[in-house]
Amino acid sequence: MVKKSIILITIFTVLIVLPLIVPRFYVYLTSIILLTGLLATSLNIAIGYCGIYQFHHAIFYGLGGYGTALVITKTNLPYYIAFIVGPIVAVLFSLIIGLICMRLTKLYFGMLQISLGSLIWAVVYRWYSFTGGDDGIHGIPVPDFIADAKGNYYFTLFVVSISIFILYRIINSPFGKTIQGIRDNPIRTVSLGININVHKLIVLLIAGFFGGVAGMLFVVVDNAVFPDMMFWTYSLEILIMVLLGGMYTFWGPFIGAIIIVTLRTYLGSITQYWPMILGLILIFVIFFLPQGIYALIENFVKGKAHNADS
Amino acid sequence: MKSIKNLFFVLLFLIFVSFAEGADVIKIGIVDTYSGPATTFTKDVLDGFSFALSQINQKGVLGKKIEFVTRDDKFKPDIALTMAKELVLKENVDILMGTISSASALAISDFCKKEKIPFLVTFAKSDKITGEKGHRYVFNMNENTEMAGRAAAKVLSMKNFKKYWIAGDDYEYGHAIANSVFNHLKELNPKIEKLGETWWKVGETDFTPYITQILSAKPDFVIVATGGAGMVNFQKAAQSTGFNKKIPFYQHTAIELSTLMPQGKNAPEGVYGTANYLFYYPETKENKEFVENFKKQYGRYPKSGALYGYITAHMIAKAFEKAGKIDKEKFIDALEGLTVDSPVGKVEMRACDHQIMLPTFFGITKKSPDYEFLIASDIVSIPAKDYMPTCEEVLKQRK
Amino acid sequence: MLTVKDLYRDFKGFMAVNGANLEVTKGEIVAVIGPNGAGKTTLFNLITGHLKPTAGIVQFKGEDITGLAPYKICRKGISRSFQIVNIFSKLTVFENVQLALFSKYSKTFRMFSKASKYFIDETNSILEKLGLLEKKDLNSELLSHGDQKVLEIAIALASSPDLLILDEPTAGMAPRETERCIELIKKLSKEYGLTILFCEHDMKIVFNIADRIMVMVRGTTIIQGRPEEVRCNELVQKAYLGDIC
Amino acid sequence: MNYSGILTQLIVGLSRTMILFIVSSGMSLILGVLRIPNVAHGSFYMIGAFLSYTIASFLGDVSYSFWFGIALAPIIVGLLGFFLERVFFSYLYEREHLMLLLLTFGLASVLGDLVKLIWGAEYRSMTTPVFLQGSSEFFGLPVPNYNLFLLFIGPAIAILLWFIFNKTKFGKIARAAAADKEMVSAVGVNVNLIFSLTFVLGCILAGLGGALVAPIVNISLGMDHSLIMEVFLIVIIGGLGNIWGAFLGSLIFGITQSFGILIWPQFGIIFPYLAVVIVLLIRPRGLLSSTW
Repeated sequence: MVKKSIILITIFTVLIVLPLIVPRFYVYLTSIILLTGLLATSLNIAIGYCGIYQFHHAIFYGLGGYGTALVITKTNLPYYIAFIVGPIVAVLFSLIIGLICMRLTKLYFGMLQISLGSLIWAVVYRWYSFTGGDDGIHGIPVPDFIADAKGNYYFTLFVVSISIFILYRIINSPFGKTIQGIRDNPIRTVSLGININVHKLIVLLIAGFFGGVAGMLFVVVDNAVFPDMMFWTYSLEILIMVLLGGMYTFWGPFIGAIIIVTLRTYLGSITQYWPMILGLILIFVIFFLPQGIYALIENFVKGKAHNADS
Repeated sequence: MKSIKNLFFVLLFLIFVSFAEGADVIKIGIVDTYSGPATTFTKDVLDGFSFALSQINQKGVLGKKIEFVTRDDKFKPDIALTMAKELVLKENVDILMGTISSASALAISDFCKKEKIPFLVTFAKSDKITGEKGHRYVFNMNENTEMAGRAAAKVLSMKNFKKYWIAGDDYEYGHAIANSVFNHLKELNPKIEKLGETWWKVGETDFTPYITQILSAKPDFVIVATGGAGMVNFQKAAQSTGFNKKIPFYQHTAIELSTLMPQGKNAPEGVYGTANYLFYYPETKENKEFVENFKKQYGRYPKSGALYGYITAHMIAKAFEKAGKIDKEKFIDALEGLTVDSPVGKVEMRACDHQIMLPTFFGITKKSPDYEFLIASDIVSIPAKDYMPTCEEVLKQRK
Repeated sequence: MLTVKDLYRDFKGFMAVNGANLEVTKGEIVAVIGPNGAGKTTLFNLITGHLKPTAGIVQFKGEDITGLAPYKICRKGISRSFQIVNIFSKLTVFENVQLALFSKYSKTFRMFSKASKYFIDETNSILEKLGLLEKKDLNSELLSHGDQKVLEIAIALASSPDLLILDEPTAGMAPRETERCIELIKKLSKEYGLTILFCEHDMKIVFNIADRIMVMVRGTTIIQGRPEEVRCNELVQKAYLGDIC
Repeated sequence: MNYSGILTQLIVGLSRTMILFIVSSGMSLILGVLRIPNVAHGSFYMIGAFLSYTIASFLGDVSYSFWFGIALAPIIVGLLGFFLERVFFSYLYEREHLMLLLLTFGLASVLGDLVKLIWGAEYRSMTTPVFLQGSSEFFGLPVPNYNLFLLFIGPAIAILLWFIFNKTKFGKIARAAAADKEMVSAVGVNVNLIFSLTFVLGCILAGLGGALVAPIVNISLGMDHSLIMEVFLIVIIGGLGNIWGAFLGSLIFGITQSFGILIWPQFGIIFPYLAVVIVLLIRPRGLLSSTW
C-alpha cells in the first residue's frame, strides 16, 4: 500500500517537472497521452468494471470535443462554460443512447450503440454549416494561460488527475463494488435486491461524462476537433488500449493508452503500415496476454517480492 | 578512466558533427496521403518534387542540400495535424508542404500560422486556403476550385448550351467547383438557366441512378463536379449508359491522365475537361525534356501532381537563394512575386494572396492512335491572368 | 409464511409448472423433490420473480408478491441460491458477502466513500458462521467448488432473509463437502431460526433434514407432508421413489 | 422527377442492394452459427475484388476472363478464410464475443495492409465483361445490363443458400449447431468441421460480393471499411443467421439510402441508420427470427 503511493507520488512529481526539462514536442505528446489515458479509463468503467458492451465510446469523446469547440467558436460565452458544456453534451447523449439500448444486453447492446453512434457521426460529418463537416473545426482559440504547450499541459494534467482520482474513488466505493457484482453475475445481483438497470445507466453516464472531459481536453491541447474522433474504428482502438493494458484493472487502460499513443506517434511517422502493427499487437495480446500488461507487471513485481521473502 | 575520457571526446565530436550536419541541410517536411486512392495523385507530387531536387542538389542552395521527410496523413485532418506537429516540434523542419486533402491543408495552415512556419500546399484545391483562411505563412502551389471554375466558365460561355444541370460530390470540393463554374457562367452569359441539381455522397461508386435521373430531365449540358476516384467511376457509368453520347458534360480534370489512363480505350469520348498539365501539350522543348527525363527515371508519364511538385521544389530553392540565408520570414518575403521556369512556361507566385499563377488547358476527350488511352483534343490554353480572381476579390474574403 | 396457490407456467404450450401448491410456515425446513424436469427450478424462479407465472398466486407474509421484479421480492425478505454456482467470481470472498450488505442497507449508490470501511464486523461474522473467514481475502473464483456453494449461501444469508431458498445446495459436491453443507443447513435453521425452502436430488439428505416435503411430478404437486407421510404415499412411490417403504 | 425516372432509379438501387445482400448473407452465417462479429468480413470482400481484377487482367481481354474471376476469386478467399479459421478463430470460440470482435478487427487491419503491400495503394479499375456492356431501355431510360445481371444473381444466391440450409445434411446440422453446440457434438457430429465449413462459406460469399462489385467501382483500399458497418447493421436488423433477414435488411438499407439522397441530399446517408434504429426499437432482435 505504502509502496503504491510512493510510486504514484514519484510519477506525479515527474509529470509536474516534465515541461521544464523536455522539448515541446514531448510535452505535447504527454498531454495527448494523459487525455487518451482518461478516455481509456472511462471506457473501462463501463466495459471492464460493469461488463457493458460499450462499443462506441468514441462518440462521447467526440461529443465532448464538439460541444466545447462549438461553444467557443459559435458563441460569446466565457471559456469555462465551454469547458463544462462539452462533458454535459456527452452525458446527455449518453443518457439518451443508454435509455434506448438498455433493453438489450451484450452483443445486441453493442451493435445498437454502434448504429446510434454512427447516426450521430453521420450528422456531424454532414452538417457543414454547423460542425464543419469532414473538415472539422480547427484553430479554436483557448484562453491565453492555457494556449501554449506548457499551459495546456498543466491544465490537462490537473483535470486528468482529478478525474482519475474521482474514478478511482468510485471504483472502490460501494457503488463500484456493486457494478462489479453486476458484471460478474447479473442474475445473482438482482436476487440481492439490486436494480441493475439504474446502476448500469449511472455507469454509462459516468463513462460518457469522463469521455466527454477527455474530448474537451483534446480541444484545449490540439485546438481542433474532427469527425474521425467519433468514427467507429477509433472506438475499437480505445478498446484495444483497454484490453492491452488489462481490462479488470484500474491502471491497465491508462498503460494501454500510453503504449498505443506512443507507438502510434513513433511508428506512424516512420511506417505506413501502422494498422498492420496494431493488428499484430492485438492478435498477440488476445492469444498470449489476455489479462493485459498491467497484470503481467503486477505478477512480475509480486513474483519478485515472493522470491525476496523466501 | 582514460577510456571514459576518450569516449567523452568521441561523444562530443559526434554531437558537434551532428549539429554541423544539421546546419548543412534545408529540411522540408511533407505531410500527404500515401495510403488509399489519393496516392494516385500524391505519388506524382512526391516524384516531381524529388526529381527537381536531384537537379537542385547537384549544386546546392546557399551551399546546403535540400532534404525532405514524408508523413502519411491517411487523408485524415486529425492525423495530418499530428504529423505536422511532429515534423515541426520534433524534426525541426524549416518548411512544411503537402496535403491533397483540403481539410488537412486547412488544419495544418492554422497550426503553421500559430507557429510561424511556411506551409506550401501542393494539391488541396479549396479556395479557402489562400482566400478566406489565407495568411502570411500559407502558399498554394496549385490551382483552386475558384480558378478551375472560372477557367471552365470562360470556355463554356463561348458554346451554345442553354439548359444546364449541376451534379457532383456532396462535399465542399464538389459544391465549390460546381458553383464556381455555374456562377461565373451566368455572369458571362446571363441567358443560361439551371434545370436542377443532383448530389451524391462522397465515395459513391455507382452513378447509374443519378445518370438516369439527369437523362430524364433532358438538359443541354451537365456540369459534373467529382473529385478523386469519383472521376473514373462517373466516366465508367457514363460510358456504360451511353450518357456521353446523349448529353455532353464537363468535369474538371476529365482530360487528365489520372482519369483517362485507368480506363484504357474504354473511356467515354467527347467529355469536356480542364487540367493544369498534359504531358503532350504544350509541345515545347521544356515540356518534352521534362517528360522524357521524368519517364526515364520513374517509368511513367508525369501528371499534374508532378508539375506541382516540380514547381514547388524550384520555388523553394530559388526563394532561399534570393533570401540569402535560411530564415523563414526572409524566405516568405523572397517567395512573394517569385517567378520560375517550368514545363508549362514561366509561373509566378502572386504576392498579394500567395496563389501560384498557372495556365489551364481545356479540351475534349478523344481516342488517339498514339496511346493506349484517350487524350484531350481541341486544346485551348487559358493563361493565368485571364481567369484568376483579382487580388481585391481574394483579399476581401479574408477581412 | 409462503403460500403458493395453483401456480401455472406455460413455455410455448409446455406446462413446466402445472398447478403447484406449496405452504411453508415459519422456522421450517421444506424440501421440494421430484424427478428431473419436474419443474422444481421453474417453481423457484416463479417464486423469486425471475419468471412470471401464467396463472396462480404467490403470497409471502400474507402479501401478494406474484410477478414482482426479483429485486423487489428480495427486499421483501426472500433470498436464494442457484443450482449452478452463482457468485461474483472476480471479487474477493469478503466483497461477495459485503455486496449483499450494501444492497440490504441501500448503500449501492454511495460513490465517494471507501467500500472497504463498510460492514466489516457484520461481514466477518457471517463468514465466520459459515467457516469461510480464513479465506476472506481470496479471489472467489479460486475457491473450491464446495466453498463456492457455501459462499453462495453466505451471500443469500447476508441480506438476512426471512426465507432462504436453496436450489440443489449440494449439487456436484464431494461426499465430505456434502456432509458439511447439511450440517450447515441444519445449523442455520436451528441456531438462527431461518426458514428454508430447498430442492435436492439426494433422498438421504432430504429425509435427513427436511421437516416437510413437497413432491412434484410433471409440474404438479402430488403431496405435501411430513417425511414419513411422503415416504409411504402410494402415488409418490409409483411416480418416483420406487419401493422403499 | 417523373415516375419512369423513379422506377429506373428503383431498379438500379435494387441491383446494388444485391451486392450488399450477398456480402451480408455471408456475415449473417458467420454471426448466426459461429457467433463471430466478423469485422474482417469487409477485408474478404476487398480481397475478392482485387483478386478478380488480377485474374481478369492476367487473362487479358477475353470473354471468359470475367467468369474466371468470379469463380476463382471467391474460392481463393474461401481458402484464406479456412486458413484463418483454423489458425485463429478455432481457439477462441469459448471466449467472450468481445475477444472475437477485437481479433477480427486485428485481422482486418493486417489484411488491409497486406492488400496494400501486394496491390499497392493506388486504385484499380476493371471493365464490365463484353456481353454485359451497354444498357437496356426501360421506359425510355437506360439501365445498364450489368445491373440487370446483378438483379438476377442476388435472388439466385438467396435461393441457393436457402436450399443448402434447408435441404442438405450439412445445412441442417449447421442450423442445429447454431442453436445448441453441445447437443450436436454430443450426438457425434464433428462440430468443428461444421463451423469451419460455415466460416469458409461466409468468406466465399464475401469474396463473391467483391468479385461482382469489381467492374462497377474503383477497387481500392478502404472499400472494406466503408462496407463493413453497413453489412453489420443489415445483419442485425435482419436477424442473425437468417438468410431472408439479410435479404430484407439489405432491401431496407439500400432503398432508404437511395431515396434518402433523393429527398434530402445533404443528410441522405443518415436515413439508413435511422431505419436501423427504428427497426431495432420495434424489434430489438431483428426483423426475422434469428434462431432460424
